Formats: sequence, C-alpha cells, structure tokens
Amino acid sequence: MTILSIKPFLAVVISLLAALLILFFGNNVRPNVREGITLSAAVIKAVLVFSMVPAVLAGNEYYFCLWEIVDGVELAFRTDAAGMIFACVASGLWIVTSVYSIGYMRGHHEKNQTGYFAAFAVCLSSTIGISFAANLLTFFIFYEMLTVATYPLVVHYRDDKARASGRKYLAYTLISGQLFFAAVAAVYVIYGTCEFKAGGFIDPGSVSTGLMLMLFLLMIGGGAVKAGIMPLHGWLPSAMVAPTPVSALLHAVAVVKAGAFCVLRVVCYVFGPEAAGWCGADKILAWFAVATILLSSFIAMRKDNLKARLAFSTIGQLSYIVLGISVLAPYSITGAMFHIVAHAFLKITLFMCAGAIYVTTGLSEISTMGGLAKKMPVTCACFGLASLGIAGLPLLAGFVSKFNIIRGALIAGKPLFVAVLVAAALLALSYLIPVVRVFFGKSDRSAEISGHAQTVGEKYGGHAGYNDAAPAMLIPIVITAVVSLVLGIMPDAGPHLYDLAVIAAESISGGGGAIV
Amino acid sequence: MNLFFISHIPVLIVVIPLCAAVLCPLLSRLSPSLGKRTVIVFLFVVFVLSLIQLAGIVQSGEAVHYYLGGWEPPYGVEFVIDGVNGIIIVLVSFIGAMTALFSSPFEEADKNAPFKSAGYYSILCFLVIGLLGIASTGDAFNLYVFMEIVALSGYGLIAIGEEKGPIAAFRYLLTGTIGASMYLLGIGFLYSATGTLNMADLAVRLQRVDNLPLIAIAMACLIVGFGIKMALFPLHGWQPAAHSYAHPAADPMIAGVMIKIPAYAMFRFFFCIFDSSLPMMKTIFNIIGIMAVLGILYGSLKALRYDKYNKILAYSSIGQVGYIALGFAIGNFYGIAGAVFHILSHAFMKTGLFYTSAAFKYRYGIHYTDRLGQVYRKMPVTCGALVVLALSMIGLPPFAGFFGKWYLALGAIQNGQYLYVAVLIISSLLSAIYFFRIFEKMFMGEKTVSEPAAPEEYYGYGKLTGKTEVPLQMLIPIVSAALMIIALGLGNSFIVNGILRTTIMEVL
Amino acid sequence: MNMDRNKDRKKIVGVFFVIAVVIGVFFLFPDLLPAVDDAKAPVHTYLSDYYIENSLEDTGAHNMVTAVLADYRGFDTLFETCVMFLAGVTALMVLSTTAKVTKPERSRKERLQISFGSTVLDIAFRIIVPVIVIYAFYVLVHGELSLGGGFQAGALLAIAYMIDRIIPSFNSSLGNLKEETAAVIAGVGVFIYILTGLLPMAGSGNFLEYGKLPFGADTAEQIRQLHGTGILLIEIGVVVCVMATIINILEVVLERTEFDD
Amino acid sequence: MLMSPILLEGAFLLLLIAITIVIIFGKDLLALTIIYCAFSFSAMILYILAGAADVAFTEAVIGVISTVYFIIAIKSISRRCK
Amino acid sequence: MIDIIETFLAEKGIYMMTFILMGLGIFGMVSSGNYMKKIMCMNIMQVSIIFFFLALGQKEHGTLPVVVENLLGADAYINPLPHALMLTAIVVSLGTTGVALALLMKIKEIYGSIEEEDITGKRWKK
Repeated sequence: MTILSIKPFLAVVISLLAALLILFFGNNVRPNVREGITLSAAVIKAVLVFSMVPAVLAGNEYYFCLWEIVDGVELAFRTDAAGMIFACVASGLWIVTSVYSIGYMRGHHEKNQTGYFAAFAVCLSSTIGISFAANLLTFFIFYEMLTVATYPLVVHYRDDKARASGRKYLAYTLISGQLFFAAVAAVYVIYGTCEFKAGGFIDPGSVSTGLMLMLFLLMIGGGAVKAGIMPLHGWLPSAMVAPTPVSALLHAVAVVKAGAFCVLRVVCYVFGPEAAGWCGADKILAWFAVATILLSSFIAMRKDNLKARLAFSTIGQLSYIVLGISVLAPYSITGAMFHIVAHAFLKITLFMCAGAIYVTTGLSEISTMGGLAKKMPVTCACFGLASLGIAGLPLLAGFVSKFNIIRGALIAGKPLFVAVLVAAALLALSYLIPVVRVFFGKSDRSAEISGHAQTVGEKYGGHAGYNDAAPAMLIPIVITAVVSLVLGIMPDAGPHLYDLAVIAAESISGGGGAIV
Repeated sequence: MNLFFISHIPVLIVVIPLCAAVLCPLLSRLSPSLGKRTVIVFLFVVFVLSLIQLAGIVQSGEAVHYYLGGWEPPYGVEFVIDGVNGIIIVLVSFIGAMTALFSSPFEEADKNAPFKSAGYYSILCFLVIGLLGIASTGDAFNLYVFMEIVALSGYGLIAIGEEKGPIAAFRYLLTGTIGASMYLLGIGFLYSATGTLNMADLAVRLQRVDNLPLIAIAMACLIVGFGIKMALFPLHGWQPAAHSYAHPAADPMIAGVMIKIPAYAMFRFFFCIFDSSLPMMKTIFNIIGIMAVLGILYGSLKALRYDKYNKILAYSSIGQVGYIALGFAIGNFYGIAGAVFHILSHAFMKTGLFYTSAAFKYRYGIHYTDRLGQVYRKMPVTCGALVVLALSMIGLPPFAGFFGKWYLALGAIQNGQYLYVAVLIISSLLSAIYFFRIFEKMFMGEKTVSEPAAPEEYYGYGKLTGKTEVPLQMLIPIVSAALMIIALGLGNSFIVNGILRTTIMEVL
Repeated sequence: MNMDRNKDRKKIVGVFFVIAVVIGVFFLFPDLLPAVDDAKAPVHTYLSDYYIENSLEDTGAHNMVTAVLADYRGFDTLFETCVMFLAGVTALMVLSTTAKVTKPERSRKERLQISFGSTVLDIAFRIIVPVIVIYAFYVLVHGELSLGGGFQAGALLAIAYMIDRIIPSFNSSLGNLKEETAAVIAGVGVFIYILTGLLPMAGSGNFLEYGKLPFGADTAEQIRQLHGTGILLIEIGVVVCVMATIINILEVVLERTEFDD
Repeated sequence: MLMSPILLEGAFLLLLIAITIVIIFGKDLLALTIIYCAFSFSAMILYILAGAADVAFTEAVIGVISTVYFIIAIKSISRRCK
Repeated sequence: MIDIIETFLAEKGIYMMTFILMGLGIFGMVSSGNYMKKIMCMNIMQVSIIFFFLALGQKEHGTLPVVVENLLGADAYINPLPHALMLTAIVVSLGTTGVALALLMKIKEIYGSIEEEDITGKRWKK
C-alpha cells in the first residue's frame, strides 16, 4: 500500500537547499555558519529518512510524484525496502562524515572549503535521490548528478595530480554514463515503461538473448564503474589524491555504494532474477566479481600506502555485494544488502582513522607507522576492530552479511562461490592484520619518526608530543566503530536495517523462505 | 480593447519591433539613448504578445491564420501560427529582448557618435524581426524576403565586430547570397510546377504533380539553401569566422538563434509541404542524416583543437545544428520532437554561453580560454551560469540538453538507426572533453585574471569601474538563460506533449 | 609570368566544365520545365488568371504588376523596403569608423565659376536634372495606370541627386545630405509605409488592407478609390526610403574616396 | 518581324554569357565595370523581350546606380587585379 | 530551320542558357581572386535567377501586364506574379551590392588589398 507524502522529495531537496545556501553565504560569512548549515541539513535529512523506516517496515511505501518529465515517465520517488537501507546508511553517515570533515578541514587549514561543503551536500542529495528513485530515468538523472557533484571533490587540491585523477574519473564515469543512457532509452522504447518493479519488469522471452545480454551489460557497465568491478576500477585508486573525508565519502558512503545499488536495481528491479538467469548475465557478473575479489586482495597486500590499501580492500568488498546479488538467491541478496550497511560503517571507520593519523602525525605509509598505538591508542583500537569486522569475524557487522551470502550460495548450489568467499575472508585478514600488528608493535623507529612527524605535525597543527587525534575526528571514529559492533551483535538494532534487507529480498524473489 | 488587438497579434509581433527599428535613427537624434530604450521596451512588449499568442494556441488547439492585406491565402500573403512556430516565436522574442538588454552596456550612447548605438540597435531589431517573420510566415516568397533581412542584418552585426569582422562578414555575404538564391531557385521550380506560393496551397497542389525529377531538383536546391543558412556540415564554411569575430553583444543572437530558424523552415518544407510518401523522401532524409552525422563529428572534433573561446563555441554549434538535422533525418515523432526541442534548448544554451563570452570580453578583454584562470573569484555569477550551460551542452540529465538527446535517441532506436545513437554518445563525450578542459583552466588554472593596474592595459569594452562582476543589464540575460535551461529540462514534457504533439502528429 | 597563365588555364577548364555540366543535366531531364511560352503551363492557369481578371476591380490599378506588388503582396514590398533601409544603415555602420576624406575648403567665389571646363557637361547637366526629377514624379504618381512605381521613382530621384553630387564644383547642388540624416529620412519613409498598413487596423481591417482605410468609404467605387490612395501612400513611402538609402550609400562611399577634382 | 522574340532572347542570353566569360577572365577592374554596365543594359533588354517592362525599368535604373557605386569603389580601392 | 531552333530554344534552350549563366556566375564567384570581381559575378548570378522567373512567366502572344480596354481574358496578358516577385529580388541585389562595396572599402582599409591571396595567404588553385 503506498502512502502519498512529500517526505521522500523533502529528503532529497534538503541538502540541495543547503548547498545553495552554502554557495550563497559562502566565503563572506564566518566558517561555522557554513558548518552549521551543513550539520543542520544532515540532521534534518537523517530525521526525515529514519521517520519513514517504521512505515516501510510495516510493508507499505512512501510515493511522491513531482510531474511527468518525459511522456509516460514521471519524476517520482518511492521508498521501497532496498532504497530505505541505502538512504539510512547515507544520511546516517553524512552526519558523521560532516563532523569529521569539519575537524579535518580545520586541522588541515584547507583552501576553498565552501566549494567542498557545497559539492558534499549536492553529492548527498543525489545519493538520496538515487536510493528513492522510482523509475530508471529519475535514477539516471541523480546518478549523473552524483558524477558531476563528486568531480569537484576529487579535484579538491587543484594540483596536477588532482587534475589527472579528475580526468580519469570523468573518463570512466561519463563514458559508462552515456552507455547507461543508451540502454535506458532502449529499454524505454522496447518496454514502454521504466518503472522499477520488485522482481523486474523485463520478462525473459521478450527479446533475443543477445540483445537482452547487450542491454544488461550496458546498464551494468554504468553501475560497475562506480562499484569498481575489476576492469573498470581504474579511477578508484587514483581518486585517493583527494582529502581523506572525500575518500571516506567516495568509498564508504556515496559513490561506490551508489554503484553497488545501481547493480542491485538493474539486476533485481529491472531485469529480475528470471530474466537475468535466462540470458546468462548473472554468471558473467558473478565471475567478474570473483576475479575482482581475489585480484584486489592480492594487490592490497602489496600496497604500502595506507589509503591505497584501503581503496583496494573497498574494491574487493564491493565485489562481495555484486557477488551476493549475482547469486540471485534470496539469502544472498539479503546478505548483499546488509553488506552495504556493514561495509559502509566498517570502511568509514578505517578511512577516518587513516585521515586522523595523517592529520595528527603526517604519516601515510604503513611502514613508517610503527608503535603508533602508544601515542594514538583509541584510533588504533578502532582501526583494529574495524579491520576484524571487514574480515568477517563473528560479533561484528561483517559476519552477518557474509554469513547470509554464503548461506544463499550454499542453498543455490554454487559451492565454488562459497570457497571464494571463505578464501576472500582469509585474504582480508592477510592485508589488514599486519597493519594492526605494526600499530601495536615495537616503536623502535619512533624516535626518527617523531623528528619527521614533528615537522609535519606542526604543519598540520599537531604539536610535537602528539597524542590522539582531535576530538572532532575522534568522536566520529568511535561512533562508527561502536555502531558496527552493535550491528554485528543485533543486526536489527536502530532502524531495523536487517529486517529491511529481508523484506526487500522477499519482494524480489517473490516470497522465498525468510530466516529469523 | 483586447478584442481589437487579440485578433491582430500575429502581425503585431512583427510590426511593433519594425516601427522601433525603423524609427531608431530618428529617435536617437532627439535624445541619445531614446532609440535604444524604445527597441528594448518594444521587444519586451513583443515577448509578452508572443506568450499571449502561444497561450491562445495551446488553449484553442488549432493554428491561427492571419490574412495580410485582407486577401484570402492563395492570392495574398498569410501568417500561419501553430504549436511549433508559436513556441519558436516565444523563443526568438525572449532571446531578442534579452540580447537587446544585454548589449546596452556595450553600446553606451556617446555624444560624438550618436548614430553608432542607434544603427547597432536598429540592425539588431531587424535581425529579430527577420527571425520572427521566418517563424510566422506561411508564404514561400515572403520567407525569402525575411531570410534576406536576417542575412543583411547578420552581415551588418558581424562587420562591426572584432578585428576580422569585415572579412568574415564579406565571406558570409557571398555564401549567404548563394544560399538565398538557391532557395529562390527551389521556390521557382515549385512555382513552375504548381503555380502557387502559399505553403499550405503548395502542399495540396504538389500531390497532383507527377514530374518527380523536378521535385527532386527543387528539394536539392532547398537543402543547399537551408544548409548554407543553417551552417549544416558541408556548407558551414562561413560560420566559424562569422561567429567568433561578430560584435560580442550581438554574437549570442547570431550564434544562438540565427542558425536555428532556417532549421525550423526546413522542417516546415520537408514535413508540411512535401508529403512523406514521395519515393525520394527516404534518400533525402538519408542525405540529411549523413550530413548531420558528419557535421556532429566534425564540429566536436574541431572544437577540441581551438583555444579561442568563441571558436570552440562556433565549432560546437556546427555539431549541435547537426543534432537538429539528425532529428529531421530520423523523421518519426520522437525525432522531430527531439529536433524542435533541441532548437529551443540549444538556442538558450548557445546564447547563454556567448553571453558569458561577451561578459569576459566586456570586463577583462579575455578572448582565449587559458586566460580564464580563477576568473570565477571575480565573476562568480557568470561562471556559475557558465557551469550550468556547459553541463547542459554535454547532455547531463537535469538540464535541457539531455532531454534533447533523449528524444533523438528514442527516435533513432525506434527506427533501428543505431549509428545515430552511437554518434549522439560520441559527440556528447567529445563536448565533455572540451568543456571540462575549460572548467579545468577556469577553476584549477593559476590566477591569470588581475585587475588592470594602468588603464591602457585594459582591453575590456566597458569603462574601467571598480566593480568586477558585469553590470546588471548583462547579468539578467545570463542568469535567465541558465534558469531557462533548468526550466526547459524539467518542464520538457509540457512543451513536447502539450504544444508540439498536436502539430507534429498532423504532419506525420 | 607563368603563374597567372596556368591560373587562367585552370579557369578556362572550369568554365567549360560548368557549361558541359549544365548542358548534360538538361539533356538528362528532358521535360523538366514547361515550355517557355505555352499558355497552358500550370504556372499560368492558377493564380495569375485571378490576378489578371480582377486586379482592376479589386485594386483599381491598371498595371497588374503594381496591383500585385502593392496590394495583393504588399507585405513583401514592405519588407523589401526594409531591406533597402537595412542596407543603408549597414553600409553606414560598417564605414562609420573609417575616416572621411577632408576636401580643401573652397571659397564661395571659387565654387561659383564652372571649373570642369567643358560646356557640354555643364549645359547637359542643367537640362537633364530637372527633367529627371519631373519624370520621377510622373512615374511615381502614374504607378497604377502604366509602368512605374515607388522603386523606379526613388531610384530616378537618387540618380538626379547623384548627377548633381558627382559633377563637383557646381554650387547649386541640390544640397549635400549627410549620411546620418539620409538614414533617418529612409526610416521615416518606411514608417509612412507602416502607417498606411496600421491605419486599416483601426477600422477592423487587417494589416495593409487598403479597403478599410479610415477615410470613409461605403460604395464599391469608393473602396476602389481607397485602394488607389493606399497604393499611392505606400509608393510615397517607398520613394522616400529608396531615394534616401541610395543617397546614403552614395554619400558613405563618396565621402571616403580621394577625388582629385 | 525578322527575328521572333524567342530567337532574340536566345541571342541576348548568348551575349550575356559572353560578357560573363569576359568578366571572369578580365584583369582591369575599370574595364570590367564598364562591361558590367553593358551586362546590366543587355539584361534590361532581355527583360523587355520577356515582356517584363516594370522589371526592365528597375533593372536599368539599378544597373546605373550599381555601376556608379563600382566606379567610386574602384577609385578608392585599386584598379589592377591579379 | 529557324523554327527548329525556335522550338528547341522554347523547350529547353532558354532555361539551359539561364542556368549556364548562373553556373558561370557561381564559378566566377568561387574562382576569381579579386573580391570586386566576386561581387560582379554575384550580381550576374542574381540577374540569371531573376530572368529564370521572368522566363517562367512568359506567354505566347501575351502583351505587357497592363489592363487595356479591348483585351480581355487571361491568355492575352503575361503572368504578372513573377514580375512583382522579381522587383523585390532586384532591389535586394542592389542592397547586397551596396553593403558588399562598403565592406570592401573597410577590408581595403584594414588589409590594404582586396586580393584573396594577400588577405588569407592561400591561392585558389595551388
């Protein structure tokens, strides 16, 4: 049953207004007015999104249609279960990331912060727009808005390296965006509608397998680039040039998750399990995901730069979600959706720790971070906790989602994927635990580190005898770590994200067995 | 009172600015800027009239016929206003009024050359009249006379432009005259076959003509004539120089609207007069399609090579006119709707971009993109509008450019012409390259824009005032162009379904 | 030098190529156009019969061409006059920045005596100019009855001015019109035309509908008279505009050329 | 009448074509202007043969004016042409 | 013999020569190096199109389109419509020539010459 209400539209527009206000007041006003606007917008948005959760849990959806944007297609927002999960994660983490980026920016004395916060807000509005889009065209509109909004963030430092990585980012995303556009136009012409329908509105026999496969690959191309599936992941490591809150936003909250969400929408809400299965598209997708998981883990091991290592671990983790979706079993879809939540909280903690370390000590290479734990105990503890979560240890959020994906794969009779998932968990351990060991290890080389750190520390505001990160950065880190712990123990804490995942999976597979 | 002037609106839209243009030299004799103000005020009045007219057409649903001189159509000249040219008249009058307002800082009425601003304004007003005339006339020869007026005022506005203006104007004069004569030849052939000049009458009597080679040659002449006026690919020789050296304040009108209205006239001829059952229509559409595809690729590729801001925009215009011709080549409802919608959206985009180019020239005398470094700190509003317009040119969703492409893509896929879809994608990627290159230079380049210390290094047109942002008369058009792009983008289904559908359906 | 010779050779080849192509096309499409003067061609059967038969009753003009030009398709002629006005303004704007050639100031006495030294020119000039002016007015007024009309009259007046202007040093030139004033006069001329178009709109007629001119007419005969007056009014507008524009372009070009008179 | 109008028309058209060829190959601009005046005059006669008296009248007048413009322009530009 | 030529002229000859004239006019515009000659050839092209329309309007034994009392019926007069149209075309050609010459003088003032080679530095036929 759909409730007609303006809430979903308000959730999208709030941060657009915030962006305009920030741009308008911008630099000729004291900085904390700008931060105030950002934070208040974040809080309002989170409240709006979370207020919709109970109704969605009860099985009905909010629907708001602006007007008919193209004959037959409206600019409309519908809050179904899957969209709800992504929106909750995005709006929740936006509060955390804004607090963190205020601390980071202050600590780092960044230039042109108004542009940063405005682009940040537009990014979030397009993310929420993506999650609540009711049809393929609205989805595509916000998807491209996300690309354009993240470009100023990637090129924030405005030096040559940033410019090169910005060009690379644009090349990947725009080309895939145009192919996505062609596929959306083709679907609209062939099927006359592009409304998302749980279980997919494309029925298997309607078009020749070749054409359907081509349509599927064009659409998935759009999502795969943002989700960083292996051949199209090039932009992600080079986007590390951006400041850490941006990498945190890109890799945990907005861009990468939007890619995964796009894959989810395309596979489950456009093609649907039967059509995807019929034209053999899910097998291709699955094999790409498997290749990405294994390859990215091996690369991650060799990366010495902490942020690069985390970037490749993101690529690996995202392919978990894609693998979960392409198994097409109800449990694995539930697991994939919950992994969006789990990975978001875990990865944002890791990135925030990396950012805190960089701002406080100026260190970015893992080899130079020996014995850091003595100086920054809390940051390193949270880093350790999050890396265990990523590896999928029980009692942490990562375990719940991985367990479901493996369960789905087992029931769907794909033992090979199960083996890959288990191997990947071990690999994840292999590239995160050494970092933790370095933190808590001997600090023999800390003497000449402090010399180096001392010069860098001054530059970044930390004093010589640095201790733990500034509170504005420390609090978000602790919050996200605790939340990931809580989600691990009780997946249904707070906005019942796990139940939402189950509802969505049921609606997609037409009411399969649900686990408690 | 309104009963009197409601029924006369079609002709008042053309006659009111005519009085302003004709009396401009006289009025500026009385007081320096009186001529300028009358032209601006009259053009805004015409914009309001065109809105009333469009509202009337949308409500009543059928076309408005106005018999000039009181004679019934085949004997006298008549104006026919239906959905398609109703919206185009609104477009022309809106951009005409905005350009007239935009050029007031450029044409400060100074004592020693009183005629300079009066002459400029009367030529600009004639350009608007010519375009309004082409859009509203229903008579083939009358269209030729209006094209001649548009051409002549084009030569004038280009000739008083920058350093290579006269040469560009002279080349445009030669090619423009060949174009107009080819059009006249085309009408001559049609007249010899049917004996009438009224378009509706022509369409009726052409069905009875079985002399196919004659119609084929007439179509060829018309394609060449319209092609030259539209700067379609192989006939675009005059366009890059003309658009980059024209008078900066009139350039938006020339580049934005002047090369679009012949495209509408082409639609009027090839869809309303020649019925699509003619055997050679398929080949004609294929020829136009090939010209369009080559034009799109040529325009986008050439624009990559240039560094002069106007040259980039001029070459991207060749590409975008290719889009419109592509829409006509596709031929089904979506194709034509896409082409007409692209006429509207591209007119606003290109006009807006040339406004920003003129603003940069006015304030800092910037002609080349690599002197645009950090200009957004000095001129935030202009650069904000530039970002919106450029993103729409690339074809990114929330803006109008995307929906133009959307309809073209739908039409092409319906016809199974996947080459056209591929060309649409390639050209928007190419335009992404050169527009983002401009963004890089503007937002990330090192600071090249500085307040001129001594007056002599000041190349800007305007007087050396302290202000950095352009005066208000220039800001309003820039911002309105950007807002119209957003409004067109989000409101495109109202235009395509509400206004264009009835007319295009009749034609198909 | 041989560079010119081979350029000419290329031109010769070009010329023959063009002629050959046109002849070829004509023999390819035999019955492309109707025979030059067969009366049954579609050209003559449709519109022109109507014009020939009732142009006299409708507009009261014997000369059918003037009837079509001024009344049936009066709107075309309005914009044709605008083309002339526009040409004048454009020529003026283009050359407005070029410096004028300043001729040495001649005292009144010098200008009085005839300096071009050939009596033939002087006597001929004295006879021709008045005749041209009178003939021009005849052509203007006589537009409907026989050949003539606005353009020819305007051009004739301009020629009279031109003769006077080009044969220098004769003091009784009709007056040297500065080009800006010429452009203004041309504007006024076109405005006369527009006024005659707007007047009928007051009396519920369409634009340029001479039958509805508000000069009070009820019988069919008087309406035909009205058409006549309408045509005369626009002819006056056209004359003023064409004369002023030609003089304007002449002045613009003349002022900027070195004449060693 | 010895030559029927059609033949005269043909003859004058040939004359016009000849004048055009001369203009294309001509070098001295002043001579070309005078030939252009001849062209305009014979075009006027052609129009009379075609029965268009009004148009002939206008062509004669405008031919004269164009020739005067050309001569003035040549006076201020250059007489020779490559 | 004469009437064979006559019928040939009537059928195709006149139009063929008109189009030859137009072709030469356009060729002259393209090929001539001097801008002044380009304008002359442009005028020639416009004259040829004007004559094409007038030739369309010809009638066998038709008199001038001025109403004379004793002549009735449509076949007696020549078709007046092309004449009205061509008056416009002639005036347009004069306007264009006037503007072209003004432009020429401006180009001469800026570049010092009106030869294609001096201005753009590229010869027509290498």
